[in-house]
Amino acid sequence: MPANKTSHLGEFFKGLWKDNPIMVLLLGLCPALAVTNSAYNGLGMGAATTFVLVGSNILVSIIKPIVPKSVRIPVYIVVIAAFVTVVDMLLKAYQYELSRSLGLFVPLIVVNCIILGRAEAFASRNTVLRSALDGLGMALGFTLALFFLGAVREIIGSGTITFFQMGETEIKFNLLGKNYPGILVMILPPGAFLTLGFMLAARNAIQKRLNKKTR
Amino acid sequence: MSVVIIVIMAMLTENFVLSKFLGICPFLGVSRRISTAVGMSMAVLFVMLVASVITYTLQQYVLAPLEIGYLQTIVFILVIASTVQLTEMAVQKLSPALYQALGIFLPLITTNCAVLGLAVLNIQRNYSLLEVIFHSIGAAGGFAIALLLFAGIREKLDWADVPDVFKGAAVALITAGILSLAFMGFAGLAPSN
Amino acid sequence: MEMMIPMFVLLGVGLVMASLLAVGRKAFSVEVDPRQERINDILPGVNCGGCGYPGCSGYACALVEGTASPTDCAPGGADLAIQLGEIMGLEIELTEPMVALIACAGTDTASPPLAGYIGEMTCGAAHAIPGAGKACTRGCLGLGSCIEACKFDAIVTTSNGLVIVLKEACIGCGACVDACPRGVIKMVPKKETVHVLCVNPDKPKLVKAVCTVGCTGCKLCVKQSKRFEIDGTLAHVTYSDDAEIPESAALACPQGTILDSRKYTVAAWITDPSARKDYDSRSTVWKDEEKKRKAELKKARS
Amino acid sequence: MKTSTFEGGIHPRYNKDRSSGEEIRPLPAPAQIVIPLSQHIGAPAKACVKKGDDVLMGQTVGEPGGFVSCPVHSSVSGTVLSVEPRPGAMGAPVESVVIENDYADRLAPMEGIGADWESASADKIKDAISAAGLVGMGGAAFPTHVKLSPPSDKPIDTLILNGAECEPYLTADHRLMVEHSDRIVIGMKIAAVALGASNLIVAVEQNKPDAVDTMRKATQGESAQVMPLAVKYPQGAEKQTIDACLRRQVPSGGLPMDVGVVVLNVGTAAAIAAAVIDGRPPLERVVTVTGAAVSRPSNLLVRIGTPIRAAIDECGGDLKRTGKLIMGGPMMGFSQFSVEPPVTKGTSGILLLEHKEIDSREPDPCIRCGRCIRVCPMKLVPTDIAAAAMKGTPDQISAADVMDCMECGSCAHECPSRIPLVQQIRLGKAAVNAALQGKG
Amino acid sequence: MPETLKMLIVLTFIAGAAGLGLSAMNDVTRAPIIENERNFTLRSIRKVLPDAEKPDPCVKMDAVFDNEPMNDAICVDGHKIYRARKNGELVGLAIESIGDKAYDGTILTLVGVRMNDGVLTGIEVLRHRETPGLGALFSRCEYQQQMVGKGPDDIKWSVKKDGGDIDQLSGATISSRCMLNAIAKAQRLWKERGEEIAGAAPLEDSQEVCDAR
Amino acid sequence: MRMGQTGNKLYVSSSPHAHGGISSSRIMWTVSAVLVPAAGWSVYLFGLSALMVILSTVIFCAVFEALSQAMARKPVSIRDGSAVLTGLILALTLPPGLPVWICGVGAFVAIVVAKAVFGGLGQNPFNPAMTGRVFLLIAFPGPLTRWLVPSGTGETLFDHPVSAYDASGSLVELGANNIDAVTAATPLGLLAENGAHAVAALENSTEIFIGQINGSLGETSGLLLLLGGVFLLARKIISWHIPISFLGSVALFAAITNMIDPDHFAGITFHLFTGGVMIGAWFMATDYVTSPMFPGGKIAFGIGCGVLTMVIRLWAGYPEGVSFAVLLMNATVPIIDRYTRPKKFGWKRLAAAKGGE
Ligand SMILES: Cc1cc2nc3c(=O)[nH]c(=O)nc-3n(C[C@H](O)[C@H](O)[C@H](O)COP(=O)(O)O)c2cc1C
Ligand SMILES: Cc1cc2nc3c(=O)[nH]c(=O)nc-3n(C[C@H](O)[C@H](O)[C@H](O)COP(=O)(O)O)c2cc1C
Ligand SMILES: Cc1cc2nc3c(=O)[nH]c(=O)nc-3n(C[C@H](O)[C@H](O)[C@H](O)COP(=O)(O)O)c2cc1C
Ligand SMILES: Cc1cc2nc3c(=O)[nH]c(=O)nc-3n(C[C@H](O)[C@H](O)[C@H](O)CO)c2cc1C
Ligand code: SF4
Ligand code: SF4
Ligand code: SF4
Ligand code: SF4
Ligand code: FES
Repeated sequence: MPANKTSHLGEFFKGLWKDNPIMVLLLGLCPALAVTNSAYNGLGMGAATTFVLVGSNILVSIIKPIVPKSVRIPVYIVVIAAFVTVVDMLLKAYQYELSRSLGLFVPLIVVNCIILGRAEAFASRNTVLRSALDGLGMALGFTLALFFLGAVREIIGSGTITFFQMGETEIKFNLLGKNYPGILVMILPPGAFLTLGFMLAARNAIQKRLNKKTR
Repeated sequence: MSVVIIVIMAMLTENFVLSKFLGICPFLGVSRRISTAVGMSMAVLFVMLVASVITYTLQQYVLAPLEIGYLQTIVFILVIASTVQLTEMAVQKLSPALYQALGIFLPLITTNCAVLGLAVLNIQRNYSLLEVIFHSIGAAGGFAIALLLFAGIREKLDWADVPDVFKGAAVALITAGILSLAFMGFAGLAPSN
Repeated sequence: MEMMIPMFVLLGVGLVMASLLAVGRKAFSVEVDPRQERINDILPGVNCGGCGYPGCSGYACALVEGTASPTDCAPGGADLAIQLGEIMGLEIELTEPMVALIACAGTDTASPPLAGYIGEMTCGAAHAIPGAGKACTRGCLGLGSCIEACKFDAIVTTSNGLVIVLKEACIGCGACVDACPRGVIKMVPKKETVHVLCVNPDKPKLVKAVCTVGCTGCKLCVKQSKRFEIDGTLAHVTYSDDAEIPESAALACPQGTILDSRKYTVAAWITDPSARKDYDSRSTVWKDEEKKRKAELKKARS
Repeated sequence: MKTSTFEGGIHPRYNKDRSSGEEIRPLPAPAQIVIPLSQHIGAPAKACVKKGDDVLMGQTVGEPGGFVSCPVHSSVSGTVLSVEPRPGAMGAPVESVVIENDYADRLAPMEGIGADWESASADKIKDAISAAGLVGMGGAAFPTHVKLSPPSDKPIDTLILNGAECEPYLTADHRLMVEHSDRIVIGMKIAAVALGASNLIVAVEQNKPDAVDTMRKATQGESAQVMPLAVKYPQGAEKQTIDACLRRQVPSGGLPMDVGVVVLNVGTAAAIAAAVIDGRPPLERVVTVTGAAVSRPSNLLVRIGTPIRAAIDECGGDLKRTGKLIMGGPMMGFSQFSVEPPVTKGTSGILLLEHKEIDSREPDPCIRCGRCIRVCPMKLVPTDIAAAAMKGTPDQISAADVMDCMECGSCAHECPSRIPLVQQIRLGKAAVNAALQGKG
Repeated sequence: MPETLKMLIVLTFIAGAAGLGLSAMNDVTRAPIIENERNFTLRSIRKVLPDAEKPDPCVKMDAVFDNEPMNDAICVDGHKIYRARKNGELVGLAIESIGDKAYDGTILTLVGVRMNDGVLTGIEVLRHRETPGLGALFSRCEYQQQMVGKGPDDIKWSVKKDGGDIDQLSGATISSRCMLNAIAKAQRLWKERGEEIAGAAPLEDSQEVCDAR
Repeated sequence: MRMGQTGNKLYVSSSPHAHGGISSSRIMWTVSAVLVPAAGWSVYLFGLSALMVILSTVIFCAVFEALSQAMARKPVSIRDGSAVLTGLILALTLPPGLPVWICGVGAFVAIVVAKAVFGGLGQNPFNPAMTGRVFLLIAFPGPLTRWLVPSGTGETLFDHPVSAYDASGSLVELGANNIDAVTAATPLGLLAENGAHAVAALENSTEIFIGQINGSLGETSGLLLLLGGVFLLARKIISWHIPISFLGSVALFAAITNMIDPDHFAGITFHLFTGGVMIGAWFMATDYVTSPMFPGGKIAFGIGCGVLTMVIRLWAGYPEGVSFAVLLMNATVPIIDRYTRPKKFGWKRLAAAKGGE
């Protein structure tokens, strides 16, 4: 079993940087690009995905012994879809505005490649604890990337950064002053692509530095 | 709404990939060669049509009457995944040539935002069956245009001296960003409500 | 009862889909390479397309055909790569660690260029142009095609027209050997410390005419240790465990062609002649010879 | 009337008038002659003399190493000093016969077919040519007897004499046509007999009106026809010459014989006349020595094996001022780093460019201006070939049609970014060939 | 066969279990979701009907009405209108109004109009496809201040570019015009169909959609 | 380039040893020089407010080029003129009076995002200046669509505000008495909003031809641009294929639509001489790097640009479509190049010979 090659902690941390789903594995880019026009949306999407990822990783690693190979994919999809539906309902019930701004991309969590990917590649071969940690790490990496992407876009796009928003209450900082005209395009689709592109480049640059250092 | 407008909208003004962000993973993954992009585009067209029609029917005749709209996600994805898998098996058996050209791309599309997204959008927008069909054609066409253009550029970038840190996905995303900028020129071409 | 409706709907859908798949599997089964089957089973089945192939089965197919590498599947990660490697039998055998050696000490001063070169600055290009590079037409051109080829940044240029391998960074992949148009690079056991830094097989007269540190095949090293062998007029070390080469061997070489890295690093040997001071003082032969040759060269060039 | 030409091509600075008026004059033979055993395309000759042997002028000193090979002859009489590698025009030392000149010019016995060559059989003519070791003097140095022996399923209807001399600076063929047109015409007729060709064409670029005139005069009453061609480089490349004269395109990967044509250089034709009638091998050839660093540009008749230094000295070449020393013309010639290499059967010119003519600036990136494509006479896409050659796999390189390139240099000449396209293309060819060999 | 059977059973069973679970979940969340959707409309209605002498979009005002306007909806001329009553009297209208010729498509707004003098009491954008970010600009209370509290004849209801009194949003003249178009439609409705509006019987289902096209 | 020792040493290199023709930097500087009259005309019309835009984009572009090359450890090559040309072309597509910092953003996008990221000169798939302009248009729709009215009579350089905006992007007065007097819709803006009758007066006037209209710096003078383009054509720096097919398809499109509904659609001269069509056809669509290499492809590219320009002008949200059209067509270049590659010498017989075997 290749499973005992990394420590539990390693299982958790690899998702943050080394195997970051957005920046390294390039999975689940649709929501990453679509909903990150504000930092808060990025966080929200991340949280929703975390729930689904951890939940389905755990469940899949529990039910794996009884699932025949030929239907594993449909079965995992059902499991994931169930979690997604739950998240969707919860958001609508308790985070209505967030759910409105994430819109279509909440149900689409089901096809987010990291989730099925981790379920299949990892959870179906590892213990419950490892799967949970893996899911948590991956999800956290995903969330961080989304938050960062959202923050950059929001700051450049409108000069603000929003950490929380519900009804009238919001935690929002106006970083660039009231007169900042906003670079509208950053909160539009092109801004999403460009920002993520530069983010990847920045990660590569940092990684290169690190590689040099370790040598 | 006129079907022409629906097609133009799904293809250009609200291009699935470049402005709706649906199907980015295969867009980045299968765009390294023009030849693969062509096969993928055909397969997407096929799957989008089939999936839209099936999910639309299910929604109209099962989910809506029983008032269990919240099962949409789970039912849609299950049905899409299974039908596509079935089609893939059938094509592989019945026509190896077709399988090589198109079938091999089928599984790639199963778990792809674009297909499920399209199915959900169809319902959200209260389209009729005819509109659903044209919406699928437009969406697939939009995906194909974006994918083909992108594949062409990426083939060319193979020869370019892209700085190290930008090599690979970073420059691909920036290319997509500029492509998306260019597509904004179509804004307002298909005014809808 | 109402609570049961969703259950029944999903039961129904699940049943229908499962039966369809079951029937489909029976009706449409296709023969494939059993390895492909096994690979298909362990691949994530996400069909994300990240590998660049059309879906997981496309990747499996490419793997079996040998056009894909086991490390291309992002969702699978490292664990999967190892398993795939096992199936494909691609496991790298553990052998004695080797490193690359640039077997040439002909710096710009030792083998000064005969002409200026204008053109593509790669070794292959310069190699094809008579007169490009240094006087020695056999040795390192110093234009660094091997540096380009090394994915591990293990080769660097010196300031005086040579390149050297950083032993610690080199993983022994051999990519640089193929990149060198002059066949200057050799793979040698990592633990070896004494090397002959010359590849010029020409007659002593020709060698001396083009380079001050080239091997002339004088056989003085062979007298020091039987680990040295002469091939025509070119010496080389036989890399075996037979016996340790004494330090005197390197000192014996009148040309200063032999590197003893127990005493000098390659970098010091090649880039900084002053580092070789004590070596020089003990090897008077070499010193005198060099002086003479320098004078000759000067005459020849003017 | 619009003069015939081909598509693409360039108009370099020709600089021919420096030497085009200079009559051919002989260069005295040097004290030492170096006869390389490989002066041609194909297997090198094998030395058949050894150190100390006495040789006569015209005596065979190297025998052919195969069918596609040629004998080599001594161009002076004297003593063999050694058989050893000597610097060659291509850089690497070439096995050569070094002969001490006794200045007696003792001629070896020569046996030609004589004046009644018209009644001789094609085979006999070819044998004579083969024995004389004739190679193409137009640059490629391909053994002429091989060229004259096409397979029987490729009938030849047309023989074109190539007097285009499109390379800038060079005037050797030009002077030859002006001064020895009759020899050329006889050689042409002999070759036509050997080939069975009935359609004879002399192709001359219009910038040599005197050559056109003399050739017209010399062919008066013959079936041959002189065709003035537009002045454009590389008008003399055989596929382009054929296209211009006959509107036939030699297929990609094919040879002129695939369209029923053989092309011979005018110098080759003159040499054929000597070889067949007198049995005399090519012992000397016309070489243009020119360039800004040469004070007396000339057309010299040089013994094969003369080190180029002798020719340079004769014409007042100043090596101090010389930035680049080229054997051949500026477009296709080879740069030299020493004055040692000897003149061979294929050497048409020695060119000394001044330092200030040398552009050693770093190339700029390709700006995709398309000039290289516009001028490529083979209608290739040089920038794609070059890109593939530098970054691609052998498959990608050959997919870019690298093998169709004849290395004429038009593309690199025009490239505003001064990209060494030809050099990159050559690397590509080497990579493709290596891959082919690897596959077996 | 057992493999196939197992396959059938597992998939079916898991699907069924998921259905059961979701149905249970739905029971829990259904009420809050409906509540949220109602609240969303409710909040918008409240916002545009501040019930103050001088409505000010920058000051938060809680309106107290006799009725729940949300439940007192009517359809007039394709517009959905919520009515607010106080002391038995009709005091304010929240009119769903669609502005035509927006930059992209149309803009759906909720326009608050005071019943007695037609003063604009508030305006909310419910749905638009303009450039993202513009919606937020319109919601800025500073921007709305130049319109809210003004009667139909107090100012010229067109953008300055067209000779009116309203500052167009920089870079979004078209959208600004479209908003004014929506306001104008609401004002016309109030002016011309006032009696009809007052008299109409409330819709049975206040969630019903009126066709405003 | 490493030279070995110099002195009276000989140089060796691959053939050819002669180089003729023009250099890349000369091409770039020549194109820049050809644009100078049009740029000068804009300074005459709009005064300092135009000069500031030109200077700032050119300088920013050069600086960003140098910085990005330094960061990529490449030799700094602003002397080759391509960045300056990009800056100049970018400036000519911007409205006069644009704040300097916005010009800087545009230059950043053009040079860094659209060029350096792809490896610098010659490797960028998209026209840098157009990418910069489109980015600005979408990022700052307000400032980018605020057109100063030309002074027309060349009063003095200082008649117009230098920067007509404060930091928040709203118009402020700087020297001019009345803002409304200094800005107005462009002819294309009028057409888009009010229909063809609004521009009927302009249709055949010399104003649009000579360029006494408002708009971007470089779109005003059709005449000067046309002259410049023809000069480039005569010097063989550009070929006729792209400009002629671009202009031709615009004219044809305009003619047909105008014939169908003259009230709604303007005519040929209007469409040819307003907006960016002239500068686009001669200077932007012809950018070597981002246009097809082969004659057939160039014609397809030109037609594509023309048609897309007109589609966007007539039916999409933007009054002007040249920059979008050029960018969109840039994306198609690899595919166009793939299918319009000319047949190599001798291809025909080869096919025949193979068939015969
Ligand atoms: C680019 C190029 C230019 C050439 N120019 C000439 C020329 O000007 N005159 C000439 O006789 N041969 C020229 N050749 C060689 C001819 O293609 C051809 O080989 C020659 O005319 C055949 O005659 P030969 O075998 O007698 O040399 C050129 C070849 C190339 C590739
Ligand atoms: C990317 C982009 C988005 C735009 N979105 C809008 C919009 O949402 N609403 C609008 O009225 N105009 C929009 N416009 C159009 C321009 O801003 C238009 O010129 C403007 O409405 C008229 O200029 P003005 O408002 O500055 O006077 C947009 C323009 C661009 C470039
Ligand atoms: C700021 C500046 C402006 C220049 N303007 C021009 C110009 O307008 N036209 C020109 O041909 N060269 C101009 N040059 C000179 C070019 O750098 C020079 O032409 C270029 O190096 C090309 O030289 P070449 O044609 O000899 O290769 C300018 C150089 C600089 C630094
Ligand atoms: C005829 C011609 C047209 C050009 N047009 C543009 C242009 O529209 N935009 C631009 O950024 N650069 C232009 N350039 C400059 C240069 O090609 C451009 O910076 C490259 O795209 C950078 O790689 C042009 C150059 C030439 C020779
Ligand atoms: S070792 Fe070979 S490849 Fe490396 S620099 Fe020297 S000649 Fe070039
Ligand atoms: S290419 Fe491979 S063998 Fe050569 S130096 Fe680099 S790591 Fe070592
Ligand atoms: S060198 Fe080759 S590619 Fe270049 S122009 Fe000549 S034939 Fe064409
Ligand atoms: S001529 Fe030079 S710059 Fe122009 S396309 Fe060819 S290689 Fe590129
Ligand atoms: S997340 Fe959308 S396709 Fe992968």
